[in-house]
Amino acid sequence: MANEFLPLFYTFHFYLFSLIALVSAIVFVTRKSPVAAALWLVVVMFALAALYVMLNAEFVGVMQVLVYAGAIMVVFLFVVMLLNLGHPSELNDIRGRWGRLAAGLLGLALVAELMALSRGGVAYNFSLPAAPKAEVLAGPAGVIGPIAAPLFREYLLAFELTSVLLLVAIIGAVVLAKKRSA
Amino acid sequence: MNFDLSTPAGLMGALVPDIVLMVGAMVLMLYAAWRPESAAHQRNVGYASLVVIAVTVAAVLWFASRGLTATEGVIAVDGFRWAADVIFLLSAAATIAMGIESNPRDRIMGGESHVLVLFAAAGMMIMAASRDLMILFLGVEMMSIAVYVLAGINRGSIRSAEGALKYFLLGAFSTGFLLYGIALIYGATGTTNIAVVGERIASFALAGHAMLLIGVGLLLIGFAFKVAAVPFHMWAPDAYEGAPTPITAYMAAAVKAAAFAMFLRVWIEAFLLIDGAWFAPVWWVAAATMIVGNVVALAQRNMKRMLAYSSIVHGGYLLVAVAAGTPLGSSAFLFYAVAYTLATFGAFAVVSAVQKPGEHATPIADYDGLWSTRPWLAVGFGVCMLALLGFPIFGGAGFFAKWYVLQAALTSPRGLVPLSVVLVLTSVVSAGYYLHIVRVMFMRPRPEGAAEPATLQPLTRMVLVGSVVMLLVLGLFPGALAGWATSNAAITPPEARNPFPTVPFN
Amino acid sequence: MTAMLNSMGYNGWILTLLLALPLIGAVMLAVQGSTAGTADAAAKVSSARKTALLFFLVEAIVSLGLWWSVDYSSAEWQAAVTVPWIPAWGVYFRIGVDGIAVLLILLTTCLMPLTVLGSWTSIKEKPHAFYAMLLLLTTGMLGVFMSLDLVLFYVFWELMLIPMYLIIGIWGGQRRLYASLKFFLFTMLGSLLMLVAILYIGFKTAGADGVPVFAYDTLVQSGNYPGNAALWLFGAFFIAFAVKVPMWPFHTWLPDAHVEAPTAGSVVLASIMLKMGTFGFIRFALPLFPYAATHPMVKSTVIVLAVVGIVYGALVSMVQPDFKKLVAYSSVSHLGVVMLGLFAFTTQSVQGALLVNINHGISTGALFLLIGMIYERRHSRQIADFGGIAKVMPMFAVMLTIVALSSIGVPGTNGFVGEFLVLIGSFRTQPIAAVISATVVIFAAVYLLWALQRIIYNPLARPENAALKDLNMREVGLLVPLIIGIFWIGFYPKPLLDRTHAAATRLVVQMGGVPEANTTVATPGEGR
Amino acid sequence: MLAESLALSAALFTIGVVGVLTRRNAIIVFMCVELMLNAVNLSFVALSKVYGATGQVFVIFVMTVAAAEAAVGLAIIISIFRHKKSVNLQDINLLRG
Amino acid sequence: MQAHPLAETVARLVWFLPLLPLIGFLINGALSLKSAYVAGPADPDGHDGEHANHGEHQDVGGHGGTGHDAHGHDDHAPAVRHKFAAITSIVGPGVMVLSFGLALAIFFAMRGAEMHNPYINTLFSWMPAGSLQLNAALQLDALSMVMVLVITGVGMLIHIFSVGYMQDDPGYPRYFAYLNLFVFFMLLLVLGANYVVTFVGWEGVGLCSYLLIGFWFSEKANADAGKKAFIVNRIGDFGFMVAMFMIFAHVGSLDYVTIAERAGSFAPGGLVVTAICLFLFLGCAGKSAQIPLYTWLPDAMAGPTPVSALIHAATMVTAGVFLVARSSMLFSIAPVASLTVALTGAVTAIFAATIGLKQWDIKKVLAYSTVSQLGYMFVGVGVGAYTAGVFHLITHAFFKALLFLGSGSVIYVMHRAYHATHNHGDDAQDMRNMGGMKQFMPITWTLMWIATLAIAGVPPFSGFFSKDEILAAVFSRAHGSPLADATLLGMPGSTVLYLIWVLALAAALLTAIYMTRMMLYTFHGPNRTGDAAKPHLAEAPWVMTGPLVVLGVLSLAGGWLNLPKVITDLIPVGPTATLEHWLEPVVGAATSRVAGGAAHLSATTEELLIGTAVAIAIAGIAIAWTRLKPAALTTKNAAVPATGIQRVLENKWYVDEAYDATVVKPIYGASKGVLWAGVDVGIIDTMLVNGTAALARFFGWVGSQLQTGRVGTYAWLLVIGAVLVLRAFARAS
Repeated sequence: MANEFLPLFYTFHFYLFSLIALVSAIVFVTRKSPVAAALWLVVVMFALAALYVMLNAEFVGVMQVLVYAGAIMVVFLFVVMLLNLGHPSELNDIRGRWGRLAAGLLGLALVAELMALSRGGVAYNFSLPAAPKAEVLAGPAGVIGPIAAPLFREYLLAFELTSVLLLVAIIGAVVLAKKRSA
Repeated sequence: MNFDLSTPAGLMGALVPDIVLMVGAMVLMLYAAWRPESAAHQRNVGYASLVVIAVTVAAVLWFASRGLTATEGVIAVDGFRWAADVIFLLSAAATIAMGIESNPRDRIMGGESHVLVLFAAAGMMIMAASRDLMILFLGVEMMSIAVYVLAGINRGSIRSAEGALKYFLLGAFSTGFLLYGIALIYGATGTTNIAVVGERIASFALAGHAMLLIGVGLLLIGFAFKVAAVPFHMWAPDAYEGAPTPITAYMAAAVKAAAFAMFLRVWIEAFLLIDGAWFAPVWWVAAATMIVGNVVALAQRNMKRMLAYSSIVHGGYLLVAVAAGTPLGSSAFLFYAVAYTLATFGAFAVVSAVQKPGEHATPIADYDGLWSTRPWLAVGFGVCMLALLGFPIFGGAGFFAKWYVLQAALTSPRGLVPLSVVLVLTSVVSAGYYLHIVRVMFMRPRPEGAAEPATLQPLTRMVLVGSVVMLLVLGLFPGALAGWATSNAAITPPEARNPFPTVPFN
Repeated sequence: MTAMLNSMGYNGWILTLLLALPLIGAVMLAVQGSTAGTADAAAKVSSARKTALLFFLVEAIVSLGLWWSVDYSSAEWQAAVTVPWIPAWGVYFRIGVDGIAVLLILLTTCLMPLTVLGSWTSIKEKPHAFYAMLLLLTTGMLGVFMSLDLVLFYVFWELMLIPMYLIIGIWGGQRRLYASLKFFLFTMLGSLLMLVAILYIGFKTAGADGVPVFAYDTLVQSGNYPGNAALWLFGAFFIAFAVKVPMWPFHTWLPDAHVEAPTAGSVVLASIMLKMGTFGFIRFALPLFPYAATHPMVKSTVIVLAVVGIVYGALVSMVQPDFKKLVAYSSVSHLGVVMLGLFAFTTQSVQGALLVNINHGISTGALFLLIGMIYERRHSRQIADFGGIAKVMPMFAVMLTIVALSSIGVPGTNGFVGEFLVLIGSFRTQPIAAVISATVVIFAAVYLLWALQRIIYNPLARPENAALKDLNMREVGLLVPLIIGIFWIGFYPKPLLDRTHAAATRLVVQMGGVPEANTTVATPGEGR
Repeated sequence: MLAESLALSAALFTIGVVGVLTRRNAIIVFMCVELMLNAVNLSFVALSKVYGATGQVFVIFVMTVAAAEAAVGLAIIISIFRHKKSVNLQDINLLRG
Repeated sequence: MQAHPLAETVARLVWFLPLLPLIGFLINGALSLKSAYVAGPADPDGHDGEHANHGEHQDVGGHGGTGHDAHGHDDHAPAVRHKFAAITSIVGPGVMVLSFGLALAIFFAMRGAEMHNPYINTLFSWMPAGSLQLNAALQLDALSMVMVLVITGVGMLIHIFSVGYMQDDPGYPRYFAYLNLFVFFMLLLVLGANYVVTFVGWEGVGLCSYLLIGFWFSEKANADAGKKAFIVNRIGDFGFMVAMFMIFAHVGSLDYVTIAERAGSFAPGGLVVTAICLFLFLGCAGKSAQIPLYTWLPDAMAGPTPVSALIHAATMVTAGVFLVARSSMLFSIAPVASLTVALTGAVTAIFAATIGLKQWDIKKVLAYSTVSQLGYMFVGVGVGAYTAGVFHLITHAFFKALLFLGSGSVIYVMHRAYHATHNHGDDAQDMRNMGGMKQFMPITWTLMWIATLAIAGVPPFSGFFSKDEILAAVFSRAHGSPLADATLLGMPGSTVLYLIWVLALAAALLTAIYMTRMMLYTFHGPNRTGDAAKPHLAEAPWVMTGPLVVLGVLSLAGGWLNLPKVITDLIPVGPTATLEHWLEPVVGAATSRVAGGAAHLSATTEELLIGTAVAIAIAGIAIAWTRLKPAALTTKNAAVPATGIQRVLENKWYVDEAYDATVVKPIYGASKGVLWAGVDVGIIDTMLVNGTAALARFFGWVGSQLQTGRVGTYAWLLVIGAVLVLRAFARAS
């Protein structure tokens, strides 16, 4: 999907999903119930997935729905259920008014500083002699191809490291969560 | 030999020590899971882990001795990396050695703890090696996740679980900052390769670029969290206190060293030219770390917490070396890391010995009059304390470590005399708690009916004796270590390449 | 004598030997201590003190050769040794002596056996460790006097700290924990600032290869630091040394440390360690930063602090109920005299200051030994607990009187010679300060004679004092060398003055003063 | 749309931070951290329009890391829940000082 | 340099003069270390019993027969006489005899030699430091020779007297050790060839004085008195030292000979030389007990009486006079300083004399008399009559030594009597307890009267000549001399000189009165010792009386040393102005410089002056003789407290109390309250040192309180830190 031929439609939807993401995020942090919060977070993720697609990152968008919303958040919900934390009455876990106000102000300061990043913008077109060759830049055609190229060439090491990382996480989770044998 | 990192073979070649360690760790993981938990099995896995480390160390040393180089790429092949690797691996070995003996006491019967130490070490090695922010991030995560688990590995202890939770939550939180920083740096420079970032900052005059600077700021926050710099340090005392003692030592020494290794590499290779932006924040963070860490340490009544604050403080001292931002700073770091690691493991070996079985708390009062019952234990601990204090001769290499940092600070073109003064003045404050330990051990009587500390077990004793002897020898003859640190400090600062025509984007 | 020593190559090995001997002794004691696990306490004490005494005696005897072997008029460092230590950092093991150092070294080596004798029966706990600490301390102190490399100097300087900290903290009195920590922190505060300054000048002087220079001679010759930097650097050295001296108002660690330390600790502290401060000024702070040292602001500040210290120390000393504290404050006063002499920058005052250094070492050391002797008998240092004990301890009374008179500065004793030279020399450049300081002759008499009266004179009112035993042979024997020193320097200080003349003149010249040959110079009479 | 994406990313990141500051439930705090990571991912994706697909690769890595963290993090939360029967962070303050 | 004429004579052994007493000191000192106190396990003095209590039954001056336990009744105590007493009795006085003999030999050698320059005997280089080249050197000239003769001569007599007086004291060798040491230092003082050697002696005699005053140290008052003497002397020594500093700074040397050569470079009457002289005089005032530093001398009577005679009458206290004479080359060009010296001397003379009027302790009377007479000597040297001052010094040494030794005899006898009758309540030194001693001690009585007439200035006794010469000098300088032209305290010099003259005359009158009073109360009238003790009163042994006789002869005939021309013109009894001629090479130039253009007094004037002085002396004696009624006296214990001016005088004008309130207490209080408790403990230690430590600990506590253990807090701090860090970066962009 590109914005060349349907600019208004594109822009409208971009802002729409942005708004959904933003509002859902706010609702997410203000929900008392963990289950509700988790579900609102899923909404944020869906909206982001839509934005990814609109930003020409279709594969990532799909992964977002499959892995993030589909797997990771399910695990969250699962744990919430497992620990039986669902009852809102015992989970009034949001800070008081002053705490929220202060947090909001701190958040405003933070976002103001982060917004400074827009001042410079992305102004340069970097190209270097050692930059990837033409066919690499062009890459295989299709949706996955452009991702696969860097993933298995430049970031092969990173890719392999993620596998080790997951392994570590698995051992860790198992070690921590299993019942004591002794 | 020159590795061509653009080929998988070259990359693998350059990563042989890391691969050795990771593969070894994986094999051991299977071995650990092979049999039911038991003290004996735990011990066997531990010994096997030591063997893996030994092999890895051999590989590292072999690589280090070959004067290898590599093309530009995602990892560095240089002396700094090998030097840092040696520190991590020796720390891991000491941790495992102490763990083999203290785990049964803490009722940690699984061999997985040793495996996780190995994985964490692998993550550290990646951190020290990476020249790409993404690789760096994955290295950090590999180390962090392993250490999160290690912090909470004593499942029977609520303190351990609590420490792990705090460490994890805040760690994940800070990871967000770190990652955002990487994203913005990528956004500003179009690359995640550290060297290329540095070059592009030089070539394209990005010193005032807002996105870059915000990115660097976020990255600094992430790093500061990992090195437990004030005010991002709050996790450290709790996590250190909760973790099993050998793991605490590991966190205090190796995790910190790894964080600084990446900190220095990134800072020198990528951001040296924007020192105008980061100098003031780093200066203040360093000063705050030294002051707050030292002052709060004065109030501690628990040995592990005291050492946690002490570790925060030493992070502050090393931040001075970072602020110096010179190759001398990185060699000072290497020297310091060695001395600090030795002192830390020496100290925690004693803590581990004095710690009462079944009890998690380590009140300083347990050390009252230690000299009268265990003179050599007290002397060893005293040496470690003085080393941490940075005292010559009696504190061994600790003095020259501080000396080296001061040297880096005073020769820095950035004018760090005031920070050096802060360093020495806060060192005086640190005497308040290090010497307190000395006086508790030597000058107070042993309380009536105080339990005799258990005899040091052989591996722990080896760690203690080894650390102390090394400290003292290096304190008398620091030349070799200094030479090693100097020759391995060659993190190359960036230089501008021919700027390419800039084309306005979009 | 000189020829004989030269034929032995004495100057080549003596300094190294002096540094090594106590270390060997300390190691031997450590070994002895850890192997003597089952021996009974008395046997341990006996073996430890004998070993320590042996080492200290050998050290003292060996060191005596320096008296003859050294060419005191030479501008070169004597008995110098240079060995690379950490050449990459420009750090060398450089040692050597001049007249000033030799006297202080001899004071140290000769006093140490006496401190062992002084602790002969009073140290019962962990004797091996105690004497090992004393030996380590000796190496540190001697090293400070010999170092010609600033880093080496710093290392030795700090080396002294820990043994003394432990000596006070382990074998000290009631408030030993407080006192020892205070001692440590005061000293460390000063010395760490000095460390920064040492590094700074080392790097400022670095050659083209970037290797810093810490060689004393090079630093002194190239000592051109921009005005403000020189002042700051001098300030860093000043604090380090002023704490050690101790100058007012950096002195409050001293009374506590002195009072709480065991006898040997007090003696070493007063007699030798305080000299480190003044020695530091003479050897390092002044020659390295002549601009700063002669800067009117600095000079007047130091002189004012010295004078305040002199009078203040004496007055506060007067009202002390604790004899050790009294002596401690009197040290503040005496060392103020030394500082006045140094900063007056005349030949007489500097030579006098050097002599006061030695004298204070002898007199105050003897005073602390004497206090230790009665403390051992009576377990009190409160002046009010005594009175009239000259009746039962006549020998003690005689010794105390002689030593007190020396401390007061009665002519014929060493105290007079030093003080007189300082004051007469200082008067030439700092007349007002010298006149105010001269009141010390009054106040010293007040506080010491009053104490003397309340301890050895007056009615023997307390029955527990009536049973006190007089000094035994060991105690008398260990005091006799000090008494001899008191009178020898009092009546014939020329050998000492001759030995310090060249060094003192060098210092005066460095400070922009007029060199004075050892002859009477006809100075023009006073104007209208 | 780059600037808008980056701004949205910053806003979401900040909301995540504010969430961490205001919530006391360990799991929700952790979810807020996930939101922060998602915000960063949006930046990467947006930047990938400028610099090519590499940014998208990063997102995949981040997702992996998030998954790994989730596994370990939830295990830790379960572990503390076993001891305290609560995941309220206000109650978890045995270690302090 | 041409050899000095004395170099080949016995004078080259001059260093034996001090060495002999030093040897005596060493021997006696060694003997004394073998303590007599070892006799018992516990202190023999601290418990009940006769001997033990001898301290308490006497007041401040109490001692007298401390040693006189040899009467066989102290059976409970071991023999107290020191076991080496015999050796001491030989060595102690023996070295003095030898020394005196040597002094005589040197004296005769000097008389035979043609001497223009002092003979300098350099022993060794003492303090060589740059341009300061101090030698341990002795200087033999007319002045030091005179002093040596007085010291060794009178000293020898007093040593001999002491053998009787102190023999049975347990500290007998210690006593002689101190005494010998004193003589050593005193000889050093007068023989020193530079100020510093003199200063050694100067301080040394002070030290011995301290030791001897506190000889019976078990008595707090005695120890106090010794300490007071030393400290007050030190105040003077401070002045002496400052004077030396100034001399060195301006002259470049401290040798007398060199200073004399270079003194010409000072501007006459200049500020510097005046300051030098005034500081020197501060030293003299301390040593010679002048206002304002005289207070130690009366207290010094706590020492044994021979000590009072030797140190606090004949020798040490005159060192100040000697020093002024020695420094005449400086004083003579500092008229203001000279006038100050003279005026201080005159005021002291009259002031002390007033106090002497009302003292009951026989030694106190003599002590104030000494202060007064020292004032006289300072009047002499102050007005530039150096010979007169030294002359009075010599005669005073004779008659005051005699007075002290005589009173010592009386006290000895009194004490012996009280001791024999186990009377511990009465004071053996109080004149109210004496009376009528003439009948028991006729020899002493006679000799004491000779001395009294001498001190009162009755011709032909020695004091008459010396005192008269001083008065004449004051009078003659009042016109035309540089002194008369100078201004002191806004008064012209001549006025000051006349004032001095009047004061001196008044002092002479008072002297005559109080001395007669003392004689009357002690020797005349009825005896008040008590019936029990009376039978025990008898003349002291010959070893004590013998020296008295010798001194009596000297007091009687001492005036012949320096007969004034006006007398010899009148009655040719002997050589004129012997002493003046003798001292001419030393002080002649200075004397004539001070005299300046002052006209010599005419014979008539001089005769008139002499007549006045004699009349006043006789008037004084007559007043006392007629007004005082010894028969009406009650014993000390029965005396009613005095009132009014009498009480003020009895309490010595409350000067001690005033000093205590204005100097001693404030300094002590300020040192303790302000400096120690306030500055040291309060500000430096508590506030700065411990305060900093406490502050650090406090912040540490605050920090550890922030470490709440709650993740929320940590996250908050983290974010705050993040916002701050990002702010720095955002600003940099």
